[in-house]
Amino acid sequence: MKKIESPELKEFRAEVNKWLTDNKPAKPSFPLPQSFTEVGNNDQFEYLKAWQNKVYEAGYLGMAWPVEYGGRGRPQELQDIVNQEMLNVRTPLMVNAVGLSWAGPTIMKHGTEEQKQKYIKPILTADEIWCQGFSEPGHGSDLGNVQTKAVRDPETGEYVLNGSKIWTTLAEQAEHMILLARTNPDASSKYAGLSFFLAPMHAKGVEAKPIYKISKEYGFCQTFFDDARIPAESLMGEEGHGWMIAMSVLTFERGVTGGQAGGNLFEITTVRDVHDTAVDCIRDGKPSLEDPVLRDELIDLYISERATRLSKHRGEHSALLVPERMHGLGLANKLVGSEGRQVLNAFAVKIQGNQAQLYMDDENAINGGLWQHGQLASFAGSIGGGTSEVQRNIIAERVLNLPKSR
Amino acid sequence: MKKIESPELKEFRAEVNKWLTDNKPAKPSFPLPQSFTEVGNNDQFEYLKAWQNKVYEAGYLGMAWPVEYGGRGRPQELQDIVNQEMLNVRTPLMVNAVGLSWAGPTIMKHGTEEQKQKYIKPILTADEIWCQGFSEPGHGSDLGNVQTKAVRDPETGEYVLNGSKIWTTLAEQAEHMILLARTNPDASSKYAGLSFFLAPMHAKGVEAKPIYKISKEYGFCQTFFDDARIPAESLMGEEGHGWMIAMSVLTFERGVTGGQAGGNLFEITTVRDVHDTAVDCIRDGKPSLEDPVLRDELIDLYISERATRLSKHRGEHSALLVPERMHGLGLANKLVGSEGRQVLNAFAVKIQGNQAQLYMDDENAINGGLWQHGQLASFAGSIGGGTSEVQRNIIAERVLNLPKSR
Amino acid sequence: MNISEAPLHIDCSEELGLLTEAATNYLRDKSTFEEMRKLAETDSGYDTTTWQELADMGWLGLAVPEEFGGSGLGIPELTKIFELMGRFLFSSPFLANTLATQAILQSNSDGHIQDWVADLCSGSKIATLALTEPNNDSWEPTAITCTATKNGDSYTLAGTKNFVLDGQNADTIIGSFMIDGKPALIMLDAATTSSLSQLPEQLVNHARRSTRINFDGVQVPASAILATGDEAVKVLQYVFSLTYILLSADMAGTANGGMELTLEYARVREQFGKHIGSYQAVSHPLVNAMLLIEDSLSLVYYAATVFDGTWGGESEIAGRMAKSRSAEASDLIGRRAIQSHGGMGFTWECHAHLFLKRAQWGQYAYGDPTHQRRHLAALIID
Amino acid sequence: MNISEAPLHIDCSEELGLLTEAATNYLRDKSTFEEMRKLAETDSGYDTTTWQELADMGWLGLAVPEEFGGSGLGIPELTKIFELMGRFLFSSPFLANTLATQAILQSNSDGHIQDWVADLCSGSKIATLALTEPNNDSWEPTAITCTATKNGDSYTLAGTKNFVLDGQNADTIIGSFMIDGKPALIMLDAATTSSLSQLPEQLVNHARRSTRINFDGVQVPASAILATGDEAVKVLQYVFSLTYILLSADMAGTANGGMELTLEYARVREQFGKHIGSYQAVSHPLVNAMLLIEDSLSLVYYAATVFDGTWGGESEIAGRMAKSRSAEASDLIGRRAIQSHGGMGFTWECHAHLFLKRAQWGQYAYGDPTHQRRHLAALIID
Repeated sequence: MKKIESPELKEFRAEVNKWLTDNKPAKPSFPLPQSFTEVGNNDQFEYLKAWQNKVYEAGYLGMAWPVEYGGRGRPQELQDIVNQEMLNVRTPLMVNAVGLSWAGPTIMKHGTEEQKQKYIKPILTADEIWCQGFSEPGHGSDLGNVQTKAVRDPETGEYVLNGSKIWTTLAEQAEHMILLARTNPDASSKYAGLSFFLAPMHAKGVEAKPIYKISKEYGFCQTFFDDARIPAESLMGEEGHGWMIAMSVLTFERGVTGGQAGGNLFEITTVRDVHDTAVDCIRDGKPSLEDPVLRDELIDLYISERATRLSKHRGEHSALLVPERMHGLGLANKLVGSEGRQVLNAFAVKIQGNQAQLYMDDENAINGGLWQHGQLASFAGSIGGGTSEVQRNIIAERVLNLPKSR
Repeated sequence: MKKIESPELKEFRAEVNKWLTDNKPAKPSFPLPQSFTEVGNNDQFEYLKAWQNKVYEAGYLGMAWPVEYGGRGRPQELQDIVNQEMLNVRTPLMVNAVGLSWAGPTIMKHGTEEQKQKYIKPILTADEIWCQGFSEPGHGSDLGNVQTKAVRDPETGEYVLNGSKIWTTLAEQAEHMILLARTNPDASSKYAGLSFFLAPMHAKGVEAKPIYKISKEYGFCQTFFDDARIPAESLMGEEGHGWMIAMSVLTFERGVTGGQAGGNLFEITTVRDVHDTAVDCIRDGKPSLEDPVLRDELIDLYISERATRLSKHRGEHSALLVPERMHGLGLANKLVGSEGRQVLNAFAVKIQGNQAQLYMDDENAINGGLWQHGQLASFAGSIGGGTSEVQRNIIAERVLNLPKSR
Repeated sequence: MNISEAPLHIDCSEELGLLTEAATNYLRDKSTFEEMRKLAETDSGYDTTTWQELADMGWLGLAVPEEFGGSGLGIPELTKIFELMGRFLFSSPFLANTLATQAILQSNSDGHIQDWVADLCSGSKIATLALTEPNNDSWEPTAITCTATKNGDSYTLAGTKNFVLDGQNADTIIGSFMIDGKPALIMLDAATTSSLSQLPEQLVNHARRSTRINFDGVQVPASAILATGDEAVKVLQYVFSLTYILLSADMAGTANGGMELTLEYARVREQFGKHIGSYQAVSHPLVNAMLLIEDSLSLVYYAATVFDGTWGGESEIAGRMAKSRSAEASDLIGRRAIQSHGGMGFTWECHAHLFLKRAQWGQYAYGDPTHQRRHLAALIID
Repeated sequence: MNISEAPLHIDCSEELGLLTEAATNYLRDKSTFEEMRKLAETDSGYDTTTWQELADMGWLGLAVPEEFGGSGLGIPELTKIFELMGRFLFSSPFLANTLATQAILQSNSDGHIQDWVADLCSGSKIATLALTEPNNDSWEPTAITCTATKNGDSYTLAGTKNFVLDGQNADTIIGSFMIDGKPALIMLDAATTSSLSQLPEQLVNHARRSTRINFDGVQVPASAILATGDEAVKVLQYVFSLTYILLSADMAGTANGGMELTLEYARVREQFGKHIGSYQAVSHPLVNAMLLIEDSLSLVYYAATVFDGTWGGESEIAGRMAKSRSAEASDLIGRRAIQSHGGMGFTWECHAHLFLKRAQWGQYAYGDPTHQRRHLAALIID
């Protein structure tokens, strides 16, 4: 299994790189979010939506998905190259992240032909934004405890929703929600009573209210269902199969790759960015980069970043895996990425010395307070989509084969 | 509660310091253990026993214990001063540690008048060494699972012991063991079936076999009971009260102070010792102490050491405690001490550069391989007497008032 | 190693005990989350009625001799007040005013002491210090590039200071300037210095107020000089040493507050059928944080006990050690507070982030742990 | 930052896959705990029958061109063998012999290549390197103080080398010496150099063998010179770069072995009525160790892929990164292995300590993580 890139792939990579470089939109006057969970206003939303559409039209999104649903029917490795080059060229992120990475693959895997025909293409074009309705207030990522009720109206076949979902990113802009709700409160287990819906967000009785984050920005919502009626065909799979489908969504969410439409969901800040910030930083009268202790820390971060990237690569290509833990690298992606981002941001604040005290909106803040903001925003990664604690449980159980930690 | 030392106490401190300095025995030709759990041969044992006896005869041990049992009936703060000065002057450790710190205080608290008369003085003089029989192979510190059986012979009143205890430090030299054994296998709970004994080690059917440690030295034993008969009066308290008494012993063992006879049970290595080693160390052609990264780490260790000492002081004098956790500092002593020692030893190896590869017995090893050895030996602290994991559970439950972690 | 071990000793007088009780009750009552969140939205960041109450309780002159209008207590008592203010996230110009008052007292300039100290203790005037500069980003007291140039009977100032705490609230500002290449402290009456170009700064702790001041062209009379040369250096070192302790106390207190908030949540919140505090992944990091906090408190109390304001010995060492450790403690628990609260912890509504932000600011003001350790290495190893 | 990002690429040929399977089976069978504990008690530390088997399988010349008697495979294959030897705690002079063989090949000294390489591949002779010195405790290749002084037709050596791996087992020793102020590599035939003063060293990994050699007064003919000047420097840099990778592979493998031992125990051992592996205090640190190990493996494979033995570019950077991370990984899991085994972990009988000791030695041989990061900073930042 030689992994040296073939001349054809190399050429394709160059072509993609050029297209992205040429077509990358000009930096807007407002700051762009670093993650799709940080889209805080309509300017950002429209800018990103237009960019996703442009990428799709150029043929660089959903490349490995079937042509009949709007994909391009090409090999996955081409999409992988596009994804990598998006990070290299630093293009803006794909705003319909939930659609591209979780809802879309789930529909492709569990959906009916009709559902695929209906939903997939608008996901790719960004015409129809998706949000996710799993977590509920008071239960966090403990999905077995989902309380939102979906009661089937025997006359119309519609489901009547009551309850509330939290951390519904982009719920205000979304057309649809992947929704986990309880259809049978008397089922044999708390899991067996759950069903999975592709729910319309514009139904009567559905209301999304934005939630302030610790950075005092918007970015996600709480969505309320008050006798909201959704059509019978919103149900995916059968009643009572919701848990199984939700788990399959979580597999995508936790960073296992394969099946997603592609595109970058985050702007990745790198050690190189921190270095470039550090070049102009002074600590106690001396350039920060001359401080041997900070140099030591910077190099440590650099090694981590290189290793993380190589490990991801190794996982994706099943290259030289440890036989005892073949799936370890994929399951670790989210944990490693989110904690790495936290450490990187904290270090980028530290190198600023006395100036580290300043926050965004201060005209003298280094890089406009990017890193101070990033430090706060970075908790989204270690909490959202299953906390780092939960991620470690999952790896301990599924990769290290240790007994369940309950 | 002014804590400035009175002139009388200052004078006493000076007197103790002088006596210890004048009477401290000459360094022997063999290396001395750094902890009582590391006494590995008879030379060490006899040397340390003689020293403990000398300290007792001078009136500096068991100072706060009653005169009628061999103590000196003086205020506890005098013994505290002696303990501190032993560390300052760096005198050898007290070899009868289990007797002085755990068995002795337990007998003082739960023992009969007869038991106090019989056991206390030989503990202080080191004439009768004590060991501890709590842990068993296969159950570690999970004392609820003690399997060693003590069956009462209804005719003689003797108890017949069968089973085995592990990590019985100094069992080969000991006269007595504090022993937790099961007298009633059918008790209402696994705890209610346990009884506490002051068991003679020289009974027939008791055999102590030394265990090699990771440093390839001896230091503790496994003790086997094979129909060993011990007299009725070995029982402390009533049958079935063993768990309660054992928990009280563990309180002493986990570093809560008060009630112990005094004396130092460890030779404390300090950051100053590491610094003094580092002065002569070279890393990659340059003095280790000129390396800014190592300087940073050394100072970090220094701050930790100062803070640990101050926190211990604060705990012992109930000075300015946080009202929400009045007992936190005492319970943390063992955890902080053992993990601190681990970090300190690892750093002391690191400063040696290329020479860090050498171990004891190599004539070129820095400080005779003291730190390399200390690094291995330091696991005794984080494992023995309840692992660091168990210590954190205890603090979480008892100090932070968090729900039990089972 | 060059230093002799100082005796183990922490000052805890009876006065301190009584003051602690009273201050805890007062601040718990006054400095509620709701109240502090409201103040954070204001320009001044503090409540004038509360400020007057502090004055009435004698806190504004807590460590000022009675002859000058103060309460005549010591640094340990002052330190305890700062710890409790951190504990309850109290916001006010207390740090700025206290440090400036001590600077005036240390200057031995009788005129300034007479003119200002009583007013600063009574709450009728507020003072602050302007010591650090964007020009060199230094955390050390004598790295001054702002200048004062003699110009007839007066002095013309030049240069910019940043992080002037409560500059927008201050009636007087004491700045450090070079006069003929030597440090000097100059006291500007803000009311009479109308030309002052002052801009509010946006800090990571949005409840804290500070400004950036450009002094270019400002004229002050010779009488504005508080201290010069070695005397100015001594005052600066005194003020920095004291700042280490007071900021450390604030951070250790902040850490305690963050810990309590987190523990309360961990005791009641359930996930997967169990209280989250029963998971070792939650509880053990909190134990680690507790140990760091206790160490910070020990170092803070010790530093307050041995404080004499001089540079180069145990007083400076103790202050820098405290600053280093309490920054780490408050940063750690601030992060654990957010993380342990899960999704809620990431919302503005949850109080967890308030503790991290206060800790973050305290960590970088006057030198972070890496900086403090570098200076400690020079003091201890060499 | 001066470097351009190298492409993401890890070499994993089919040969590598087959070799991995064969080597795993062989070493699992041959290198049992019992066998390795027995060898550790011997003077030589290895088994001659096994050594001959390695030769027969072509491992001794794995990365030696076929024309010189080797198997003609590459550095990635060699690296994998080292990883597996670490995994199973295999002990032998394989590291010493492999490095010395590569040094001879790199020297381009046809005479030495002809005289020695085939014998080293066949197992009939063993070679080692003598590069570091107690005199300056350096971890870098050209910090040489030992000298060779021309004396008629021969050279007189002076100075002491330490950590000569398997010096007691070697038939020939290649040492670095200064000739007229320039580095040179000199190859001594141990059999003909009877005056060699060699003392066994006692290493933290008691299964590893090395010696300290005093060369004072040893005479060697001019033909003993393998390389001089820039050529010697190039060989030294090549050997050091390769050592980083092979030691890293050994440590990453050791870490894997320690992990497996610990996991097996954590899955079955019960405490307080539960398997210890179900406690997050046990399992989460093991997850952290796993992540470090995977990162180490990725860096090791990458370093082996981009290896070209030159100094100053991506080859050196990759090697030092791997050395840094795998030292940390193996140290961490070594400690966790002992700690997770509880009381048993502290006994000689339990295998946990064997992994920590092997990791400890590998960490300090040829530069620990702090050292590697210092050199990386110069390569990457400046």
